Amino acid sequence: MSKLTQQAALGMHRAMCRIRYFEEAAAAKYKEGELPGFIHLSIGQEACAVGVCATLTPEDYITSTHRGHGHCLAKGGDAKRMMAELFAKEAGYSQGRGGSMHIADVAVGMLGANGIVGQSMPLGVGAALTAQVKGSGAVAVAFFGEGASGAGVAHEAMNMASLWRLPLVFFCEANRYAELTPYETHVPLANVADRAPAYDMPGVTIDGGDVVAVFETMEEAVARARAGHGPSLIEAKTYRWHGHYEGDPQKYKPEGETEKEKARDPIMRFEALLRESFGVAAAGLEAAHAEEKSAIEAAVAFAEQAVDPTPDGLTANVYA
Amino acid sequence: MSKLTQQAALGMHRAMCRIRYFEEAAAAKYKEGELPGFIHLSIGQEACAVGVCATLTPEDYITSTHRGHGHCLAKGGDAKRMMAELFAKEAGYSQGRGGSMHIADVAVGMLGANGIVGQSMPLGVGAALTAQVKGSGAVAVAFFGEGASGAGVAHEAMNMASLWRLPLVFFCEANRYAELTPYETHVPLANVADRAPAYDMPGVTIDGGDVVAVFETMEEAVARARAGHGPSLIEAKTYRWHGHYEGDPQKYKPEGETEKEKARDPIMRFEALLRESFGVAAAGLEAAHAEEKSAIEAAVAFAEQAVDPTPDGLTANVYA
Amino acid sequence: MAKLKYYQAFNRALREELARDENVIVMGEDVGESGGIFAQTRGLHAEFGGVRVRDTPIAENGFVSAAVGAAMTGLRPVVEIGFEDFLTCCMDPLVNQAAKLRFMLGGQVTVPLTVYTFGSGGVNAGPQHSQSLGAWFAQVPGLKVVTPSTPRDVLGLFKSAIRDDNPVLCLFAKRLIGASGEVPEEGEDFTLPIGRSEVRRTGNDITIVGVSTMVRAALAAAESLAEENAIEAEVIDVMSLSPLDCDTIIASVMRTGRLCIVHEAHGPCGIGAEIIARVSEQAHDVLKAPPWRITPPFAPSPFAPVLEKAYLPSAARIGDEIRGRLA
Amino acid sequence: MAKLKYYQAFNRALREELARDENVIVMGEDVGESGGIFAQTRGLHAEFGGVRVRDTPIAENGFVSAAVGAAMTGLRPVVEIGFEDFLTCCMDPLVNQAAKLRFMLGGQVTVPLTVYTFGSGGVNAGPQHSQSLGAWFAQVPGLKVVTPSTPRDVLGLFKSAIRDDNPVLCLFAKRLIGASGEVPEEGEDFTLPIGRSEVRRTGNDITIVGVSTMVRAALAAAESLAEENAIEAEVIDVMSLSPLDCDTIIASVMRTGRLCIVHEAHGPCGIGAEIIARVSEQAHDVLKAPPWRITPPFAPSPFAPVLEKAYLPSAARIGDEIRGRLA
Ligand SMILES: Cc1ncc(C[n+]2csc(CCOP(=O)(O)OP(=O)(O)O)c2C)c(N)n1
Ligand SMILES: Cc1ncc(C[n+]2csc(CCOP(=O)(O)OP(=O)(O)O)c2C)c(N)n1
Ligand SMILES: [Mg+2]
Ligand SMILES: [Mg+2]
Repeated sequence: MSKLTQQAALGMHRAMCRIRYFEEAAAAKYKEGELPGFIHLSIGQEACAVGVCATLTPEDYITSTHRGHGHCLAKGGDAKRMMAELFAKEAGYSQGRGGSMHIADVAVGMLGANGIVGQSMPLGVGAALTAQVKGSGAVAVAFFGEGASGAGVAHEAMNMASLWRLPLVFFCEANRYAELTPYETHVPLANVADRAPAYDMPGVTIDGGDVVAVFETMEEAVARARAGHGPSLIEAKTYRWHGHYEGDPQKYKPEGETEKEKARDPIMRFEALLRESFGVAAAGLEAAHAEEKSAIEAAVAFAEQAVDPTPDGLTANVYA
Repeated sequence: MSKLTQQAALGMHRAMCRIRYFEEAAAAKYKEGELPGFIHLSIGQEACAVGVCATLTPEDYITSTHRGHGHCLAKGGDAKRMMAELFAKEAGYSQGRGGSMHIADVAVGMLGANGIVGQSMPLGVGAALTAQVKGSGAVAVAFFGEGASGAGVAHEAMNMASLWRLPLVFFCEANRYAELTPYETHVPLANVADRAPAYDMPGVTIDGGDVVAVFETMEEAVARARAGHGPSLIEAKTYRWHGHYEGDPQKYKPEGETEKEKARDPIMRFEALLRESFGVAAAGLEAAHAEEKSAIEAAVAFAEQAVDPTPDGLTANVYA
Repeated sequence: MAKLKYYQAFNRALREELARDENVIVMGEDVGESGGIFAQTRGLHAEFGGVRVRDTPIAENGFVSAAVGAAMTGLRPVVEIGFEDFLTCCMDPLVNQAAKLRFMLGGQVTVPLTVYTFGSGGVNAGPQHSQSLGAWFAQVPGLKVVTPSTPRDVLGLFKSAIRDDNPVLCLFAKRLIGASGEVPEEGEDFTLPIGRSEVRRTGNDITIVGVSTMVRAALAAAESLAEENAIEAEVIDVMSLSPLDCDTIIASVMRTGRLCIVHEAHGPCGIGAEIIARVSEQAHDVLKAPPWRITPPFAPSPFAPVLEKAYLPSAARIGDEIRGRLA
Repeated sequence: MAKLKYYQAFNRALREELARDENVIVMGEDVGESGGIFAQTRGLHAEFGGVRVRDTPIAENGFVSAAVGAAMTGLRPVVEIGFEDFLTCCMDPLVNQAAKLRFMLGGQVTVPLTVYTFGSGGVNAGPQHSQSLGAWFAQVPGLKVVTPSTPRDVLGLFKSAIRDDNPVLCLFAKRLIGASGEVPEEGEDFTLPIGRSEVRRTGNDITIVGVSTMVRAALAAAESLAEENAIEAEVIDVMSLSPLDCDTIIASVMRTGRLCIVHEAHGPCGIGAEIIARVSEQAHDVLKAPPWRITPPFAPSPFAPVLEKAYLPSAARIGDEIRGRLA
């Protein structure tokens, strides 16, 4: 805990609230039929995105999955422009071309959510390669899921990163399901991180609901990467409260499972810690909630009133 | 050694000689310009092909790499039809359509050499899957190289085989090079087999020049597979005496390396053992050499006099 | 005649083939107990068990290649790739293995593999979940490719694909999953030949060839052309991209003298290009006017509904283009 | 003018671009110290070091995707895929990542990636090492595709590809690796525009469009047609499959009225189909006779030399087909 200042901790708490409110709003708007396409929410996994990104600078890179809202917000993305993207508006980060599944803010080092499971990992290798070739001192973090860990590119990426000692952290959010199937369908081991020795890199499995544990584990991996000692593999055991996509009936979840997990809400757990170990007053936490909530309401209002893209731009940005 | 009878050992010795003579003849004919295309020889690696296939029945399957002559001969392929295939003749196993890189005798369970590095592994998963679904009791062996171990499909195949407890053995011939680059370019570990724990399967690294070690290690893995206990990973440290392809100037090999390896010729090593531990007379071994050599000469003669395929068959076997 | 939805026809076809031949197995992500993301495999795991109806990890390259290996050794694997866009992840087993093994092993094996997937756009799924990539596979000898556009065609072509001794790619359309249509009664073993196009509407003024979802758009356009402009369009559903039945198209163009092809795939080197090329090669003189293609612009599929609507060819656009040329 | 072999022009182009821009890096199997299986990267590792000229493991999907990630963040990766057939192993990073990222991120990134490979047949390399798959990529918006057929074009197009801010696929021909040709002197910074076809021989009787290796065959056929039959063929080297310069072709067909396309790729949905489609769409009336394609039969490339010789279009076959139609 020594490494985490109160100020940093409060920033992390805010970020977790921001993600929660952002995604709750998205869920509500999706249900109302206001958001088109598919959306994949990370509610319940906020400690991962936030604990990871709190250890990074804006010059550092992250690559993300189809479940990328939290990653984008935690890396510093603007909720307004993100929400506008989910609403398919011209004011969105990608002018409504990409939507939720490709949410990105490259200016803050968030290189994009991606619809192809596994590709976040070699794309992260590429970002780390740039850092290495340019000697910029930046590091990259590649988020992925336990489902993605079965993809060939996961292996190729970890192998290359190790061979080339890249400044990279592979961060697995093992949220118990990949689409409609459980962990055991995808991984024949108790822990994805147990594969780290296969790449001669450190591997560790942590409680992904404990934002401080995520932060501290990441700090070590980032330091290692920055020092030129190569990649690490971190697996955070976490849980998605919602379905794979909004609208998913979630028949594959055992009864009561989600409720049990909700009782271990990572935000509540962090708040207990903030009160007990960081001496933060309950009122301060409530204020944070209120402010983040209203910021997200403003983002929704912004997105709702924003204009649609126009068909004359259909071929914009196909070529540079 | 208890498991290996003299008769079986002598058969293995023959098979090793057969492969050696077959490939020496192919090398000579290639040099003379009689063989078209590319050929990849496994001279020096005979103990792998032979030790593996000696533990299999004709109902068992093997899948192979671009370097597949030895595998095909060891599994029971006919040298005549193989040589005819290398000569691109209609009498070849594939009527001259595939050549060396796709050498196959499906009737004896050799499902084919393959030009795409890594694909032997998931193809082997498929053969093992057939055995499992049909309950036939057959096992499959997928040969691959240390270079192939970096391919995504290697991971996907080992992961699936483990998850599904398939009757399969992954057999890596780590022959120190992948094309023109050394082991270290491809694998960040001392041993490919050290990746077995990442798939919850047994893994072992053995001396691939010791045919008895290959045989005994395989016996265990095959027994495990047949018993329904799932796949294994075996890595045999071996060495290719020739270039990646015939004509390869081999500038990447340290001086004297090949010569040093030739002094540890797996055939000579096995012969010493046959004499010392199996009580085989030198004359018997010489006779075996003579017979195998002349069988290969006959195969070359057969191939040389065989007829070319005719262009009217260009579209044969595109569709069933 | 019974009525089924597109995904139900899919389910029935697969169930019938699983019941008919014990060598048929089903593999893919979420095809098992969960019954698939579109309910397409619902009930099959319960009926046929986990050995034959098998959830895979997310490893398209690996499990399609495994299916090829299984097909070579006696099974008839039916493999799901959830979205057509993910075919990019298993090109090698499809193109370098399944398509070529029989040829390159000199006929030593057959590869009775079926790979099916859900493609096309129209559901705001964005650039990586809306593609129509069938033309790639039409270019590859050794493969067959079908594009059923109605529940009846799903039933008939999917069953034929599973029985075919060659690798067949079945390209279903996400957007049609809930569409209803008439199919032969339960109990009837209904198949359709692969490699045959069908005339869906007759007319003498122009031939419109539609692919998958675009058959409906073409039919709607034809109705409005008939009503508003007295233009009678003949509409052909191409049904198989490979082998391509150009005879049916040419026979039609012989009468109409005019040809327009509509598909969701991009224009360059698409099936529309192929059809124009074959008609030009074989029946150049019967064309009374330049043939043309109606396709999306040369850009990825945009997420925004307002953009995707403008992006995809519509009945209105088809009608307008034809009116512009014929009226 | 200097004289260089095809692979030497390749090497010079890459060396010049590595020297010119420190963001250029080279990645691939055996591109490093060993200098490549065709000696194509010889000397580059020594000159520019292992950080910028990097051997990869055998992981095409992974390292092409890594190159995309590097391109998004400021490098200009040049990536080798040894044989064109292995493009099957990296379709996702090419098609779903490199081609789409700029569009789907709303212009937030550029992807200045060059992927090069050696394709085509003629060296008895068999079904999995002889393919020409360029049409697949011509169908994908966001990509560019070039097919240089001479050392000069290798030099000019490869350098342009590396400087292009878009992903460009350079399809080189194995068979031409040792072919010599004139190139601008060492020291001259020579580039050629991507997306322009060139007339290699003028003539008024028929337009032959050749792709890659087939340009030479077409030129040889044209000479024999001129000598033996007084038929003057115009020969166009298409040079870029995407963007495709159809204007040059149409301008030629306006004069000749006849069109024939020759390529090693399979016919269906190939670049020949696309050219016929565009000419039919845009200049149907100038065609005095049916256009046609000369391609291999619809079968994988056979290993046997006697078969491969019959399989690939030859100058003799081109000449005969044209004679049969024109004489
Ligand atoms: C290559 C590929 N295959 C399949 C899919 C469909 N798909 C989308 S998300 C998903 C599950 C991913 O699971 P995991 O990696 O655990 O991430 P999570 O959804 O749990 O966050 C699948 C199979 C895809 N998008 N890409
Ligand atoms: C997918 C793919 N990438 C690259 C190649 C080119 N290639 C052929 S053999 C080879 C090296 C394979 O090394 P290894 O697996 O160690 O087998 P070995 O040649 O040593 O027997 C490579 C890179 C290929 N055939 N397929
Ligand atoms: Mg998951
Ligand atoms: Mg090797």
